[in-house]
Amino acid sequence: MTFWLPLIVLFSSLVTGLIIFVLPEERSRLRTALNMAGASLKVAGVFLMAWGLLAHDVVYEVRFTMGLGFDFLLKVDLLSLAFVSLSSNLWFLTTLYAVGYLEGSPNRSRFFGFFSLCVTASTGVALAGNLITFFIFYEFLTLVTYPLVVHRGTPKALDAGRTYLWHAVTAGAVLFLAVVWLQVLSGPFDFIPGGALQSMEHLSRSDLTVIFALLIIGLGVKSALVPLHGWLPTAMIAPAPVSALLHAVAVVKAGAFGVMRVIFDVYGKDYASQLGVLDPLALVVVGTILFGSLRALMQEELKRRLAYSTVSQVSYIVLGAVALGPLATVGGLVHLVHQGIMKITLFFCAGILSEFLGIHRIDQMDGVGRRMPVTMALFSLAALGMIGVPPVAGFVSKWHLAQGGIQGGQEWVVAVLVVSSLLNAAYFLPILHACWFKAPAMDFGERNRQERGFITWREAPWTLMLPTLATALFSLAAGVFAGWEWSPLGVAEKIAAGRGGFP
Amino acid sequence: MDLSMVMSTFFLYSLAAMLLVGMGIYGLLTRRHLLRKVMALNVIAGGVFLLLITTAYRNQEHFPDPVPQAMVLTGIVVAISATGFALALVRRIHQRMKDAKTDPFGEKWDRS
Amino acid sequence: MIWIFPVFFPLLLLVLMIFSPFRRAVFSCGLWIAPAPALSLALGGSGVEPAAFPHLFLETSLHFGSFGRVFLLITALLWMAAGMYASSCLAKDPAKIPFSVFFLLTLCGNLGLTVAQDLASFYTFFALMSFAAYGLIVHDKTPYAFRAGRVYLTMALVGEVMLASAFFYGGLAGPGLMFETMAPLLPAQEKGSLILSLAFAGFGIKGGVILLHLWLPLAHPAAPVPASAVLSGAMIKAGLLGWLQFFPTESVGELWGFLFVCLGLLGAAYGVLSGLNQRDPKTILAYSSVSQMGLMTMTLGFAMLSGAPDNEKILTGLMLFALVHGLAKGALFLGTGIARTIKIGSLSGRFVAAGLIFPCMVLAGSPLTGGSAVKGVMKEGAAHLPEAWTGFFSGMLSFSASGTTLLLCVFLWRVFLTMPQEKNKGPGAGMLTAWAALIGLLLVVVPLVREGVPEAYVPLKVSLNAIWEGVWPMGLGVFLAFLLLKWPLAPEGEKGLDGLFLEKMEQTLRSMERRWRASPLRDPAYGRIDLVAWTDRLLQRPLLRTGPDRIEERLMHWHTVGVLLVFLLLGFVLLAWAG
Amino acid sequence: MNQMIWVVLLPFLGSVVCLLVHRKLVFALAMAASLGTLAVAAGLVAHVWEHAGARVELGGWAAPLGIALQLDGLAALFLLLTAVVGVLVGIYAGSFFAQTSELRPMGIHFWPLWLLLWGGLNGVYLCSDAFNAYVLLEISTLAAVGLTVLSGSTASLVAGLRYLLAAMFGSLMYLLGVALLYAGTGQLDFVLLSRSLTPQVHVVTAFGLMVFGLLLKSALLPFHFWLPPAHASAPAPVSAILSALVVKASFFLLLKIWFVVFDSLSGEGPGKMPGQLLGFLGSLAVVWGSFQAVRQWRLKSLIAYSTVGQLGYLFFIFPVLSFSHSPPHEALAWGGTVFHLFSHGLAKASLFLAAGCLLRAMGTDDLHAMRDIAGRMPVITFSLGVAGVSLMGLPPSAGFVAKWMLLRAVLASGQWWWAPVIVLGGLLTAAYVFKILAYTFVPSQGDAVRLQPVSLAMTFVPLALAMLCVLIGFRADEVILLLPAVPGCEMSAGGGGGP
Repeated sequence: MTFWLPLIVLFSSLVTGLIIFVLPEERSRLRTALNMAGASLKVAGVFLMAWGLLAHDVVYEVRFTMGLGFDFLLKVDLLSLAFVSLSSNLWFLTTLYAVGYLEGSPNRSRFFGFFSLCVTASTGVALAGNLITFFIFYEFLTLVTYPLVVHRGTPKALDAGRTYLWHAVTAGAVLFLAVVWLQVLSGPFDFIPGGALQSMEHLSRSDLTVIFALLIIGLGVKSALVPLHGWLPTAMIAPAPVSALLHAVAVVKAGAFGVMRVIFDVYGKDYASQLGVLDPLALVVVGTILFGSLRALMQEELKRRLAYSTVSQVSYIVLGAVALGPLATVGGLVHLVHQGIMKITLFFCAGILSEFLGIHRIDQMDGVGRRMPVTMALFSLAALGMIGVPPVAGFVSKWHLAQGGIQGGQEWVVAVLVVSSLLNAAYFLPILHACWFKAPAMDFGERNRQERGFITWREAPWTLMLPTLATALFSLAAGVFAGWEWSPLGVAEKIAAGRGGFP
Repeated sequence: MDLSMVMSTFFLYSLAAMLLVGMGIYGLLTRRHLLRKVMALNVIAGGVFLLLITTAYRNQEHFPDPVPQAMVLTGIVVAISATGFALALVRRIHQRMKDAKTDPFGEKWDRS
Repeated sequence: MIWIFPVFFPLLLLVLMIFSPFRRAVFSCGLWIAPAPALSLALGGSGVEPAAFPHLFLETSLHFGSFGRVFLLITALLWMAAGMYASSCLAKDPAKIPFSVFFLLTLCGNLGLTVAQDLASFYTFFALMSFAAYGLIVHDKTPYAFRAGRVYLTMALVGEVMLASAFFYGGLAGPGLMFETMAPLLPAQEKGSLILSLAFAGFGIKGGVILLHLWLPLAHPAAPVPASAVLSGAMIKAGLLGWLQFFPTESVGELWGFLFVCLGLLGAAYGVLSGLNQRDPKTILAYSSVSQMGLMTMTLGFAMLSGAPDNEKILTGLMLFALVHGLAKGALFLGTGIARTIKIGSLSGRFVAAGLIFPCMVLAGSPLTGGSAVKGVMKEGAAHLPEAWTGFFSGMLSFSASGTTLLLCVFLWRVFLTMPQEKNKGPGAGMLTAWAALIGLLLVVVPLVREGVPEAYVPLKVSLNAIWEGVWPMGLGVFLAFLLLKWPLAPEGEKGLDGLFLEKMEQTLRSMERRWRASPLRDPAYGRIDLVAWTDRLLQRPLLRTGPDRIEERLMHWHTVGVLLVFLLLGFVLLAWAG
Repeated sequence: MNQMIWVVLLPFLGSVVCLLVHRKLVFALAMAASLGTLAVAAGLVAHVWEHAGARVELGGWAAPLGIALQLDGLAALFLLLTAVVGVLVGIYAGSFFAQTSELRPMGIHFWPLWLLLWGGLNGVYLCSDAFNAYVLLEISTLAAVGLTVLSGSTASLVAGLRYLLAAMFGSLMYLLGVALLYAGTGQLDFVLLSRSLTPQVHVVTAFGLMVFGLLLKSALLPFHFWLPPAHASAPAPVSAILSALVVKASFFLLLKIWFVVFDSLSGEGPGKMPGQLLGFLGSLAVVWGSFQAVRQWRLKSLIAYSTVGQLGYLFFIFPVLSFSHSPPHEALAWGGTVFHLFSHGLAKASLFLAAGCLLRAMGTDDLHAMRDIAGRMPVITFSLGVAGVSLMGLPPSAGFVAKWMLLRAVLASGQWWWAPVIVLGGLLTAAYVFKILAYTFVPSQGDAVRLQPVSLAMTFVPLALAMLCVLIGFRADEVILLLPAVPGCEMSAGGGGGP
């Protein structure tokens, strides 16, 4: 079972995806059933794995030796478990959402097929036990996301796809170079909590520094570090479930997760800071956090604003990896999950608004809180969480990040967080103000409105509401019950315990 | 025959072979008429075969080595069939494009 | 559970409101029932064990601590009155449901922060209260309310992040996040003064410390009457509670005490002076709150100056002050609202006038009222102060009483002016009940305190001297008020210092925003490496558009290939030969 | 070990039979011959797997006079690749040439020529002396040109003639080199030759002539002038064969010449700089070929130029292995090159066959016309995508394994300057692959071409090839284990930097 379980988790979506490809377009019930079955199987598998790992210390490992130092290795540790449970659960919800969202639109087989492959890739990224396996899935992710980005096939979508691809493929090439170079220098190695390279004293520091830079460039594109973030806002053209998945789970997270793997498990935080590579990265991260927020402030389109917000927020995760204090590690790890659930809620809501009310721009959102109070309440919850208002999950991340910064003597972290929180508030609060307190400027497409000012409360169908509700409540619960042993925070503390410095 | 004779004969033959090859290459590269190109190729082939034949009596003093002769014979067969094929193609092209006797790609190739 | 339930009872009602049958019921009864469990906790919860919830948030722990009980009492009482008032006065308001939502949310935050004993949960409730109160402030949706809301929210946010930073540091100071273990360690911290400054400013924004008070005179009047009552009576105290929790009064040192005293005094004076120039009675009340909060700040400063354990009496007085001020301010706000519905000069108008004058007298500390009890305790506490300060403190108390009287006289005058000339529909029963209840409480506050907090009780000295001491400042205040009312006060369009300052700030912000919008950052392409654009630009170069085709065409020629072949072959052979 | 003869003879026999029998029987017989050849080739691979190499002397004549067949790991892999691609292309061709009345007569000529070509290729892989290699190479060239002009269109005739002339020229240069060597040593057998060579002028000249003759035939830049026209104008199955197999045959011979015959020259000493020259030309080819591919608007020319670019990768093995005699990264370099051969062969065949399907369905191979192909021909699009992924060298595919090994070999040999080329080539490849794919996603707006039906075999053969290309990526171990049987490639198993 220790061999098969990771494979089941990986293949549950791969097989689903491949079957869905060949299904004819009109078999939508069967497709939905397949999708949900695959997603449930994956969630169940992940839970089983979590149970085995946490309760019984079972080591799940799948290794294929392919010769010449080429090991295909899937290995479950706590870090991968955190990411894989995030992606599997959110996949489940997003699939449900997408079923409702895309009802009646063309090319659904293709869409869901690639959707499943996308999740397979992100599962693989999570479970990868060494750099080369990680790279395989990382690139696979690029490939299967492209069809989702260009799904609509409009010139804009194609342009966005091209931008995405250019960024991702170039980054992949750089990453490839770095991975191969590292392996040439050090020989094959697996991820080891605390750093695999630490024990190899024959490696030259300058080589390792250059390789680190290359690795970060390669991973930084997906995690949208400024100035490599250009693709992310452009890719907003994709359908809402895709944006949700891109921003919350699969793509940006894969990048951030990769950075964590590199810093924690390849170099090791201590060794990396000895090498002096963390400081330049920290500079980039700070730039990204502030720049992303500033740009978000200027966007008039809802999804673009959210996209820039992602640019800024994902760098919190990286911030957790570069700030020296052990609490920052916890903060970064926990933000991996928290940002995911909060951002996916926001995108779900944005999707509902655009799909049912035709709202794309922020100035169209006046008074929409009366038309869809539940949706907007969930949106508000997630937005407040993003700002860092307790008890929503975002505060917990910021708390730990800031304290980690103080612990490590890097008090600029606090300053960055403060400025960034203010900027977050500056771009989220006007939206909340508009949707709750302003008079509706448009009639939200309701033809037979009897009198002005009277707006009926009608929400989107349950397939759209249920996932949104679930993620929103989860982001609340993740904050409220943060002290629980198995909350994201609790798990993050456990993960960090293996990775340097945490008592 | 003394050695110097052999050497100089061998040298002469080789020189002639090289000359033929050189002429052939020059012709192949510069002549634009397709027929001339085919002929140039044959000239190269002639040069190569000459060199091969030459080797036949360079190593053995009393009787010639049979292997190069066999090789040349085979080579000639190959060359003939290739030439025949090439000529057939040239003829076909000539039929299709009455005015063009040259290699149309030499100037431009419609890659649109 | 006994701690969780009272705090989250308002949220429970909020959840009920999702179901439409309950919605109306929650509005009409729920609003004033919501603080009831909290009230019973405050009254009867003296012996309840502290509760720790390690799984909840960052190890939440709920208890009264040293001061929480009084604050919970103030909060519950005021919110109860306000809830009752609101369900009556807003019954016809189309936006009553949103009001109830924000009311209940704010209430939950306000109740929670009084019993939260750890940094994280305190911050949580504090933030919940701050953000939800925005909904109360902008309830009227007038441009004035929106502006007030904007100013409030901006300042509240700044306060929140300051507090957050202070808490980030504070959380690392002690072994846990509990105030009682953390606070005493703060002054010794390496960054102690930074932490304390951040906390001072952060809570100061809520508590209306001078210069940080700018939102207060805007927001309190902008909100509907019941909301103003809780804003001014209960929520403003959250800042005070925060200071009390965060600053170890026994060990923080004289410097901080002196700072508190100075800023408090300044605030007290400034509040009075600015309030004189206002027309809206609610604004005047808001300034009065600024002034009173200044007094409380000063008192806290004196408590720090004297140090433990001498400051016990002062702190008790401070608690009493907070309680009395809360009730009186609540009564005044509610009364202002009621006065608007009653014809001037009618019998009920007279009753209303009497009902307004009484809280005013209490605030001014007139003898035989709660106000004088406060003063009594404080003066007793002042005896423990260093010699120089004792007289100063007592003197300041008297002078402030004059100022308060002056301001409240102007307030009464302004209320009188706003009362309608015609007969009106009159106030609802709920409004009157709430108001009456508050006044009643004020009347019995002294015996109440004797029962509830015996150690804070100072027997009222019914001596001529004592009465004189209470009366002369008031008399001075009334006299000044008479002088002043001859003056053409507050001409139309006059803005006051705060208004000017705010306007200047807004102008600056607007011009910053304009400059910001013109900045290169606005360009979507700014600051990113756009590989696509680069390659496109590269490929659009004339050379690259035709060049490759020309080269490729060349390479298709036999003789090009031939020349290359010959040269490469020669080169190859030479290289191979030369090695 | 008489199978070795059969793997050459069977296609030749099949070719003759196909020429003679009634046209209705041609396909069945040709498929029989193909499958037979595949079976024999598989048997040979199994033999190499179990017993390493083998050598057969035909008619019992010893080396200098008789003809000998030499089977080693590399040859076995080439045989396998040829057979697999051959059988699948055969299945495709059976359906392809049955489509219309114009194509049917071509089909009759296709089979004899193709089997002849196949026999020639197998012969090249197995032959052990320089002259027979020439003859067999010529046979395959002639057959390949015959296939190129199969459609009889003017463009294909012109392209075919050019191909013929260039290939003949290359062969003659090679033969000239052979003649020079024979004059110096009196030997023809590869192994015997390698033992008797000393660095002399005529030997070095022969080295140059043979190498450049073969470069001409394997279309390394700047000698690619015959390839794009020929590959683009031939019918789809033919293009697939030409691109996937024929150019590889001369490359195979080049490997043998370089690493077996001239091993003493190309190893430690003199081969160092020529290796760099070849590597340089290879990197030029990678960049220029891929760049030209990006500029094309016709699917088939695009794929043809892609071949020019991809062939460049094969030539990195020369510089990488020429710095030292038996370097630790030898296994990597060989593995990478062989994997690239495989992945490119399979992927390119898949691409050309898929292009054939599109051409059939749309009537044109203009990229602009490919609206909504992803929706209407999902299998074809998928094959295009998967094959493209392998070309790009992205996981999961054999192409990725190839790039991975090549890059490692390059870095391990210390010649880091090839690494950017490998990376850049991947990017350019991505650019043209996604240029194709992007157009398939454009939704049709009513003006879309009505698609002609495409048969099932034609639809699924490209997919099969593409999937093979992915799957073989997981079997790197076996390939690497087969390789040590290559003479001149006695490597330490494992190699590289790793255990």
